[in-house]
Amino acid sequence: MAGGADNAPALEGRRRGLAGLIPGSRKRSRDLALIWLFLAPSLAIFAIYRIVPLIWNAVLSFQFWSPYKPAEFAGLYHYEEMLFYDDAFWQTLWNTLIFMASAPVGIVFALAVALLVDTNIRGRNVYRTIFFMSYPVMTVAVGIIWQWLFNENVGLINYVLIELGIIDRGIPFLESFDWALPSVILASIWQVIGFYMIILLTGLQSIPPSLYEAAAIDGANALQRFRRITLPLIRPSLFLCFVVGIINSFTAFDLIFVMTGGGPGHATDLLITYIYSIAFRLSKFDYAAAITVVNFLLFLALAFLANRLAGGEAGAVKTGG
Amino acid sequence: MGWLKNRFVYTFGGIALAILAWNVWVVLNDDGIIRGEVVSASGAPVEGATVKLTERTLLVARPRGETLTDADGRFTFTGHDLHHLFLEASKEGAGHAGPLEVRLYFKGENVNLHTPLRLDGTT
Amino acid sequence: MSRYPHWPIHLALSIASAAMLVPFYWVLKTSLTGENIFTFPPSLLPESPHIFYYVDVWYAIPFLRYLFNSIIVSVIVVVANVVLNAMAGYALTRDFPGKGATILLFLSCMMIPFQVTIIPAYLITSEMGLLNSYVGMALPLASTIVCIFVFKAAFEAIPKSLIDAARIDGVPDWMIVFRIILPLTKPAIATNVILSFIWSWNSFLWPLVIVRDAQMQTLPLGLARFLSVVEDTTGALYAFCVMVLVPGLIIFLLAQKEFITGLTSGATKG
Amino acid sequence: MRKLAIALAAGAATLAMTLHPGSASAQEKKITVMTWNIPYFTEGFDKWVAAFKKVHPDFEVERIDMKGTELPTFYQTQVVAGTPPDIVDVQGGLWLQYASQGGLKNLDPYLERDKDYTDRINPQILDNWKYEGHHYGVPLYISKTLLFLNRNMMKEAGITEDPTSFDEIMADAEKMTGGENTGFMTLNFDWLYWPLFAMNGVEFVGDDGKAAFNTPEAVALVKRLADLTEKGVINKISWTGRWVEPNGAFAAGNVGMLHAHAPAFLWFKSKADWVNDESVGAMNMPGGWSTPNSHSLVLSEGSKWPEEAWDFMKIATSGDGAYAMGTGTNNLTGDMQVNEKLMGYFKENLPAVVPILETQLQDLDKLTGNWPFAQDAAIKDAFYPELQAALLGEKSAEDALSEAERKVNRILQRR
Repeated sequence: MAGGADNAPALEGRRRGLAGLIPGSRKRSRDLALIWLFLAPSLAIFAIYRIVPLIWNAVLSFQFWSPYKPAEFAGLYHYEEMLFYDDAFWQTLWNTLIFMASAPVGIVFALAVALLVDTNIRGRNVYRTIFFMSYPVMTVAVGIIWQWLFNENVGLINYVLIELGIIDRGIPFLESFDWALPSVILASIWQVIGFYMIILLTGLQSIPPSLYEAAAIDGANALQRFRRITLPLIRPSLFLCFVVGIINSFTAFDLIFVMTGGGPGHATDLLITYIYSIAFRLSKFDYAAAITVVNFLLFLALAFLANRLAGGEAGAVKTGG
Repeated sequence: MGWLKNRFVYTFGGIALAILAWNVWVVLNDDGIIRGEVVSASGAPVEGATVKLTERTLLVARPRGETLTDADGRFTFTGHDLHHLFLEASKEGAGHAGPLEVRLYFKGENVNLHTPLRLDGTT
Repeated sequence: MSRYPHWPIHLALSIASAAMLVPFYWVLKTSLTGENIFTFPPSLLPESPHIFYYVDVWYAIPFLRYLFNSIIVSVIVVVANVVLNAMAGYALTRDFPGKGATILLFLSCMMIPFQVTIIPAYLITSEMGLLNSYVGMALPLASTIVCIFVFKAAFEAIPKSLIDAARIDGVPDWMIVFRIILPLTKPAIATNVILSFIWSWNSFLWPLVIVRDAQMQTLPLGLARFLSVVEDTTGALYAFCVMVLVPGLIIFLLAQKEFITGLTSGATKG
Repeated sequence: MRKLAIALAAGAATLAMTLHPGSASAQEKKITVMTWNIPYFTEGFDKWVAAFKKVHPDFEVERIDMKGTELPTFYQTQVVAGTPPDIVDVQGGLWLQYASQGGLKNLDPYLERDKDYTDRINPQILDNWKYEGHHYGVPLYISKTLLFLNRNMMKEAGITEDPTSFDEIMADAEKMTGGENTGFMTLNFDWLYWPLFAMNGVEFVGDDGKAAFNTPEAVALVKRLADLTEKGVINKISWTGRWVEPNGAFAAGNVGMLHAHAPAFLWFKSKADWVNDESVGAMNMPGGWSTPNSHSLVLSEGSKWPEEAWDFMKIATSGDGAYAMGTGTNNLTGDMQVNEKLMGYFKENLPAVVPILETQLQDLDKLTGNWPFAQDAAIKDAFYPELQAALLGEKSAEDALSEAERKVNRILQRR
């Protein structure tokens, strides 16, 4: 997916993109050294803060260990516990899937907004700003704000619903088994929707207008143009949105931590909050590690599934051009 | 100097100016003086009433001072360092007034209370 | 698309915007009036607003200290992100053995939630002697994968002919970087600045575990700390929320022009 | 663009300069004390430090205060890194996990050695922190549950006698229910609701160490509670709220009885003008059952200065130090002599809390919900959601209790 016009002079030959533009690239080996040098700091950071911890978790998941005791081999004990005895694990897994499945709702809404602000109406930048404004809000604060909006007695949402005559008395949204998860999801969508919108807008703007013009000449109506041109061409952006949606199920940690603490019961526990409470509240780091490994594999599988649906564009996750 | 003319400079410069102005105002008005008056149920100034000053923060409430009114029924506290306080007045035989909540914009703000503490006449 | 009347679009967008803004309004209103948790219905307009909750908060916690700490950490993160992501993003535009594996590695890393890495990450940070320091707080966020791809896309979009032409004209390489490449990737830089700023400004759990000294706390920690003290005093709590949000929003609103163009116009139109 | 270049260069320079090595070596003479959400308790803490420095002038004392939700995370990370805070203030069953895994120092040798300290501490209270025959904590401040009565509502409903049994509580609650009013409410975090079960003869575990709560009596009780909740006699918040919500609802004045721990009183008193010692009655639950919710100080196994830390613990939990704790947080302590002095202080300064605090020293043999399970939190997590579902009518009592029994037994035998 390397872009740019490929009319390079012969001396830089096979290389693409910006290759060969930086001094000292005459020799292939020096070139490679430079590439790895450039990658090194980022790779080091990911190694320290992502890969090593993941390996640590993977090793731990086959052991009995706590901060106070030396490790002992446990075989598949924790995996057995998780898969066959831990109902809470299955519930939190289910909740996580629901949470991720709600991402498309947000994405569809964001796409609608993006299509609207992609027109040449006045004040489109103001709308864009408003829609993005909730994303920079600190998640802890989002939790606090929405906790009160959802409050049974003085919450704005209940007030509006009562005034509209939809309900007679306040619903304790965050304390109810049925409503707690949808409520948390709503708050989460509110926060992340601006981010989706911006990503999609990027994709929309990279579509050459000439394509639409050609389609219009061919007599395609708006819906046909959307299905034949817009959707296929914003697939990379949609893929990125899905990835953000998946990741959102662990960045929502702060939100759930503040709003419900996972309750009532495990109604709003996601895998990530469950792992956290097993590790730090129950001091079962070994068991938490096993769930972490499963969690990672699951998410990875979902990401690659999303990638396949997006047409294998993962390497070219792009937000510009 | 053209590079100075952008919205970043304007915004942060504006904020800095506002902070400066506010601090000058604070320095000029933070002697911690509270002036007020105690009157009887009928509205006459009361001499020798005890006025109690209580500090209030988000965490604590504790007594911070006491004074007596003068012949005109006026009282003055000086040198307080509070921003949220309560005043209560009482005099044997003339009753009780307050507590009156006083909130200030900064610690030790000088304040003249316009409404007097009116004793309720109970004994 | 100008064939359509604009007012339905405005109507739809206005309603949606209003819905998005309600929480902001609510937090601001409550910070000015307080909220009696026993009264129903809640008043929609602020009744006798005052700013004393802000005064209470100001004196209850060392706000400036927290703000200062947050700013330092964010500045480190933002600078590191722009530099390191640009480097990595550039490297990924090149062909080299192991490129596919590297990209795969980056994408997999995105799937590891930070919360589960706390203990090993803490041990490593401790080994590096960076506990309780600004750099220690900033390091995990010093390079972010999404932003690497933003740079990669931006670099790929620079027409190579432009640079070759400059080189043929005898323009020195450093000038090519500063005169051609940087201006063309300005939107990508703005994107990096804003996103990394948001992420570090809001980071909560990591500072929580590695900061021990009360003097090193950042704003989100202060907010959580404050939440526990005044769990029931909504006015003051919301006032603090506003105080925490405002610096971030100011930065965002000031930088959003470049950011929105950065993400939307794409590097091709630079 | 030169501007940008300069900015980048300056940024890189700052980055390089801030890359300095971290804090000094851990072997300095310092003990760290971590308190549980009492940031306002500063004067008293300074007194502790002053008293400690008289004994150990060359030591520094570091204080960390953490909220309950964050304290375990922070503590465990520090334990893994080998730098645990020496002394930790813990609530509920948290200490059990640490103690059962060998993370806390057994205090028996210290308690046996320092008899003059140990004799001051009420043994029944001290035994709250006993696990497998050893003591792991000393009481910092004590509290347990009691029944608050809204006398105004009782009067309106024509109730003149305080209830003396579970049935009477529920009957009175029913009388007070109507409109916005609900008759009864309880706190539910930790095991605070368990006295309701204990007074009906339900036991949590039997002598065989297995779950014993799945009995016909318990099923009938859960059904009854669920039914009363459905009818609004028991306020729903009882099973859903944390502590702000139920206490706030009681403060609103339309809940007849509240089963809560002692500190709740000052909280709702500060929220509502109608609360005083006449309008709110306080009594022990019929039968004397209550769940303690006391705080204790424990000593980390990884402490580098256990002797000095122990000295600090003694200062904080007895004599003048305990008195400072009591007056600073309006609680009683484990030191019985100090408690007498404290009661004098409260009679003088805060007479409204005296009747409440008096209950705190009664019926100390009827404590329940303080079982020394190594996996206390896991058991709570397994049990409460099931019970909650049954109480809110999401599940039948039979199903919920047998499900809970299965889960609890699984945890009890799991390693």
